[in-house]
Amino acid sequence: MVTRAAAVTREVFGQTLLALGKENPDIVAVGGDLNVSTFAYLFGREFPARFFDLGPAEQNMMSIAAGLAFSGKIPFANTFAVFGTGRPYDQIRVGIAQTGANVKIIGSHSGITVGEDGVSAQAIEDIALMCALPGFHVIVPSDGPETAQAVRVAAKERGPFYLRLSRLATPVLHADGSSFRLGRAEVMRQGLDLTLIACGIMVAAALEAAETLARTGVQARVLNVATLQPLDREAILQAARETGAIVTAEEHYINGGLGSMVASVVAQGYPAPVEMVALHRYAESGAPAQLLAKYGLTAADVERAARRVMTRKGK
Amino acid sequence: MVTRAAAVTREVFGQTLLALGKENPDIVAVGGDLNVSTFAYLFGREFPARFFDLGPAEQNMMSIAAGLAFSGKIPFANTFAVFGTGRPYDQIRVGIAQTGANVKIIGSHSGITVGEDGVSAQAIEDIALMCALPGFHVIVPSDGPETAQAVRVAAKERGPFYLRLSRLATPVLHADGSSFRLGRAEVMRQGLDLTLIACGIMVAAALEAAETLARTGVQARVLNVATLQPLDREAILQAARETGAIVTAEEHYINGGLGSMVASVVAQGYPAPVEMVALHRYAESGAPAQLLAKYGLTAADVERAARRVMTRKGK
Amino acid sequence: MVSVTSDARGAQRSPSPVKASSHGTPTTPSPNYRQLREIARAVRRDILLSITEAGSGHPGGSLSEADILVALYWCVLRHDPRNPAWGDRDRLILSKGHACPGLYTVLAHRGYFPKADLSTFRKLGSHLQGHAKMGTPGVEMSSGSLGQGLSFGVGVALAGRLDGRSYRTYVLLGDGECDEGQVWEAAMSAAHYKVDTLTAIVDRNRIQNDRFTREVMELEPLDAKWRAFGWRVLEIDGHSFPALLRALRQAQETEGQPTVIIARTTKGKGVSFMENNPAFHGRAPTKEQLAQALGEVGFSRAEASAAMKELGFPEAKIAEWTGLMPEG
Amino acid sequence: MVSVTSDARGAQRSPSPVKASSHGTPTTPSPNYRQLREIARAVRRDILLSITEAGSGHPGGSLSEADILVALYWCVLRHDPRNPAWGDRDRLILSKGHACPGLYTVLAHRGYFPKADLSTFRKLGSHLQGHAKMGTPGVEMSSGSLGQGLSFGVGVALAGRLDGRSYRTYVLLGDGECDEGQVWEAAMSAAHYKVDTLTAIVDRNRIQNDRFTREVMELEPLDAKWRAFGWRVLEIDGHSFPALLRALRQAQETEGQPTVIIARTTKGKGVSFMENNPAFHGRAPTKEQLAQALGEVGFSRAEASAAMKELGFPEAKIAEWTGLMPEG
Ligand SMILES: Cc1ncc(C[n+]2csc(CCOP(=O)(O)OP(=O)(O)O)c2C)c(N)n1
Ligand SMILES: Cc1ncc(C[n+]2csc(CCOP(=O)(O)OP(=O)(O)O)c2C)c(N)n1
Ligand SMILES: [Mg+2]
Ligand SMILES: [Mg+2]
Repeated sequence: MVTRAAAVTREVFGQTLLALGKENPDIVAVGGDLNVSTFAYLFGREFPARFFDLGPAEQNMMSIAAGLAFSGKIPFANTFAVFGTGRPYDQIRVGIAQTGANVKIIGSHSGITVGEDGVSAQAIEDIALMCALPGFHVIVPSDGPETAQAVRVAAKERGPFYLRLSRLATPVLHADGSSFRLGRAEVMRQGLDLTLIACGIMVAAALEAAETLARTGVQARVLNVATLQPLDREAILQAARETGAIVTAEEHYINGGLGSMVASVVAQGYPAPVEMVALHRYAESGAPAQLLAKYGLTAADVERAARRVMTRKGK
Repeated sequence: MVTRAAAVTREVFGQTLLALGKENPDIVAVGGDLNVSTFAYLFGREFPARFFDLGPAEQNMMSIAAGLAFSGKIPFANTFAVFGTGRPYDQIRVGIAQTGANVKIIGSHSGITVGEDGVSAQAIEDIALMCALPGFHVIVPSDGPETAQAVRVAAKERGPFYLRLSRLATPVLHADGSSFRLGRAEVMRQGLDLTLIACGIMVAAALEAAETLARTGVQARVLNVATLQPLDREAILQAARETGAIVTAEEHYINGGLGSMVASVVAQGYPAPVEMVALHRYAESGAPAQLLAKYGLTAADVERAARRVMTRKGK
Repeated sequence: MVSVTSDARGAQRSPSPVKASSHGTPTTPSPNYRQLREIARAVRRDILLSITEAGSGHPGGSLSEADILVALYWCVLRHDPRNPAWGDRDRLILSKGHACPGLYTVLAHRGYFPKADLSTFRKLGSHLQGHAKMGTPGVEMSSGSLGQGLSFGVGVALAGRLDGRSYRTYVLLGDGECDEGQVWEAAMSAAHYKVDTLTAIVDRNRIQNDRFTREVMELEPLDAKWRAFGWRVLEIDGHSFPALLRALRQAQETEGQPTVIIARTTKGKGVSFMENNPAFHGRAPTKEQLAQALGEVGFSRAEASAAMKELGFPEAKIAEWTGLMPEG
Repeated sequence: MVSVTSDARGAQRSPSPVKASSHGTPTTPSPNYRQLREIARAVRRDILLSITEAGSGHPGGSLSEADILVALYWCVLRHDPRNPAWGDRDRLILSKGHACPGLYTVLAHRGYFPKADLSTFRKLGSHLQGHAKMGTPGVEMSSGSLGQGLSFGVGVALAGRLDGRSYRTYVLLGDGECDEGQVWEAAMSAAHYKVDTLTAIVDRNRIQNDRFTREVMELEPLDAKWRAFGWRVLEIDGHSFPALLRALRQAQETEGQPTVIIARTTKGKGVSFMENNPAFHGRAPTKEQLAQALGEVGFSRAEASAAMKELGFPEAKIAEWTGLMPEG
């Protein structure tokens, strides 16, 4: 399924927003002086009257988005993931989550693969933050095509959405226009020995690990959990029941992310051994690939976790 | 262990801070125009020069606290839990968590028992937020004496602390000066049939549920997990191993709090059935007791969860 | 600009206030100043009643803002209580959401919902939440966390401009609230985008939660701050209807920039022991204090009883509470 | 006020700049203006080298702030590069943390750490993080998230007052950064607490991340904003050492209120294709662009080679990069 093609999810967002803007005049955008980086400038260039740059003033940006939403607009609020979640958190919580406002937050440059900019720019807690808001849709697409569809779904479905995007090009795992269904996990590869559950850039790593495992006779199911909230509990429980062992993989701190949500589901539904591939501390500046290696987020790390969980499975 | 006495944890904080202020001239306080409610005014009245009210400007408050800390002070930043976590989250993250600043954040009026003020004031996501910060000590005391000790420990140990306190008086469960050990869960009651793991106001509810269960012959262990980060993994795993069934109870949203952290520990260490007593949505205005009943956070809810987990335990 | 027809669709703004009933949706348009003062008196009464019944809440800032809200809802806003979602309505956004008893009372008096709801304030199941929340008819924004309303108002006003609608957006802020940096982010952006359909009103009662603003955080020169952020500034007596209506009209006529009205008010206005008293920022009166307060606002036992009845209080409580009032 | 002794403990502030070496810890105190310009030229060179080597980073705002930092670190701050934790040191807090190449270079030139570290900027394992982070000698605050530095500086200054220390606190802010409401929260509180040991310097280069400040978010009248927030305001040419030193001295002499120096600068200063060009806010030059830039800043091939050597570049790269420079 992994092809050689790659796409930058934030660029796909910008292009999709531009297309949506042509289809629906109610779509507007607010930004925080990072519109080139998020590719929202594509929309702003075409629809300057529907685009409001607020400068680095993220609290204002989110509350303005709420005001626009309750006046019939569909605002896409875009900035880096750190500045679109933690910085204006209370504004999101009271103004968007508690009201169910029709605001779509796009957080680009998430995770440690933001790389050289260093820790202040590396969002490793945004999944925890956004999944702590009841009713907020939290989506972490795994590639370009899935991003395009998620952006379209966010525009179409009412209510608050958070989309977590990446700085770098990521391998294309999906055919165009395929697959993304809100709240539904996707089986990327079948297998009955264990399940690798991943989101975002770690889906490709999980697929790679699954191939390596297959070479040693271990058949891993790979589940792409692009919707973190609401979570597809049934798919996770099915994985626990049918494969009896789970590895989670995410570009996020160990607390409050995919791993802990999967653990909650299985502990409440069908206890099974889980191993987690995630971050255990803040990273640092460096080339993304170096950081992934140093902080344990490679396909090899997923594979090692798979072997650990297999030894636990029997017991 | 439950006595008839009650104490307001935020008041105990205020008194302890006052006492600490007399012992250590480096202790200072910053506040956000809620110093009467947090009882920090007791310190401010005695040490006006060491007390800085910043008004409702919580971002400024947290970054000023960081500046004070890196100049040798031990600042206690105090306000309501919502305004001391989500509102200045990025300032806490970059300025305090990523630097390991010696700042102590006191969030009073946490949870839904803030009551009549309604959802904007009810912090039900603060544990998730603060536990998403690597290295942050997150403490949810269960009563007055434990609060007093936790405040003292926070003042003594270097590094960032978050203390989650309550608006209302809570039953006194501990003798003065006893028990609190940073990072260590406390067995409040022995039992081998299942374990009730709770924090904050839900510890008293768990103890009450344990008594009810005991009357029907079910012996529940009760674990008070006052330190949410770093978590006492060993005590939780021991509970899983020795009792084989766990109920978690917290005044917090279901995601990112005690339940999900306990589930992570057992799923990674010793899979066992877990039932969670927690919030599943935003609450509303109302008397605290009414809200606890309506939103499922009573001793009876813990007991019901215990019965559910017991039926699962066998399987 | 002054309009109180109940069908706001056909509403024209007429220059001078005439008359209205002080109860419910006005049957006759345009109250005069005396009538406005009467309305405000009734509003203060019901603020006090609802907070006392709730046993908690924020009387100080509700009483200080009362005249501002009465001026807006009876003379300035184009609105339709029977159709709160009317797309062309003028919007009043209460940013200082803790002072919702003022807003709720005004909305009930204008007929957005039954006055009897006022006695359910802060109770389980009531739509009158402790801090104003969307869903309640007439409430334009969820609040409770200070500093967010002006930004929200900028968004509302920008949407109106995009849609070619002529509605105006008003945002009522506390003075202590202006400590929040977000207020200045919003101010800067409103001037940048030349949002001249936006009017901010600062309830300058000189007290915040714990103490006086000059003690907690000095705001002066407040007018210079707004001016430097690109706003037209009008400073007035916030308890004077002529001054309020004049300033609100001037705001409507301002082009190319937003206007802020710094309304000098008295926190706890109308009740001697609440006036200028930080202690009553966020504390409900006892029933004894209520009785005294109602008397000071100028109500007799009989009038207070009638009002309590309208607010849905049970007979026993009416007798008990009004019984505490001085004779006559 | 001007002091460049390397042992800051005995430092006295003397009124006029004399002379210093442009390399490492100055061996002679008090450089004159010409020497300061030389130092700044070398700083610009090494900013360009380190960003080019990193392949990412923020040249525009590093070049615009260079003269400000040189004035501070060579003539104003009481500091001791051999003892960065000295309790009585003056503090420079870089709030616009993306412009850390400017700070790192100045710190290296003053001897806080080896110049060779500059070629490790943004690389795995380096202490020279992409945004300044505490732990690096001389770095007073972790940054990268705009708007937090002035508040931090208020805390540092308040602590100094409590301890009876005489150090001064300087905070360098971007102009786009002033869009953040937290800057105004900090400004208000600094005036409220009369923190006159605090000086803010705004690098007024009129460009933020994407575009010009007047396009993204109009800041003018910026001086009136600070004045209305209770600050003394000095507005100067931020590339003039006489103006910078005069203003910094005036700030030191101000009592009862904090001072802000609005330093008018040119973003990308010194490099024609970077000057006033938003594209170079956050983009590294190519090696060809570097070669041109080094020439424009006034370095010959030989000088550039020597500098690269000092920064620890390998011979091959030195030959390759300087080979792209014009002859002579
Ligand atoms: C973000 C935030 N911080 C703190 C509070 C707590 N609080 C509630 S009201 C208040 C004081 C507000 O003062 P002001 O704006 O002057 O209100 P008014 O005098 O009009 O009642 C504070 C600090 C809050 N509601 N929101
Ligand atoms: C809170 C926050 N929001 C957004 C950004 C992204 N960002 C980095 S630099 C920058 C522009 C800053 O402009 P300015 O302060 O003028 O910097 P200078 O021109 O001095 O480089 C922005 C928006 C950030 N670092 N922090
Ligand atoms: Mg006030
Ligand atoms: Mg700039």
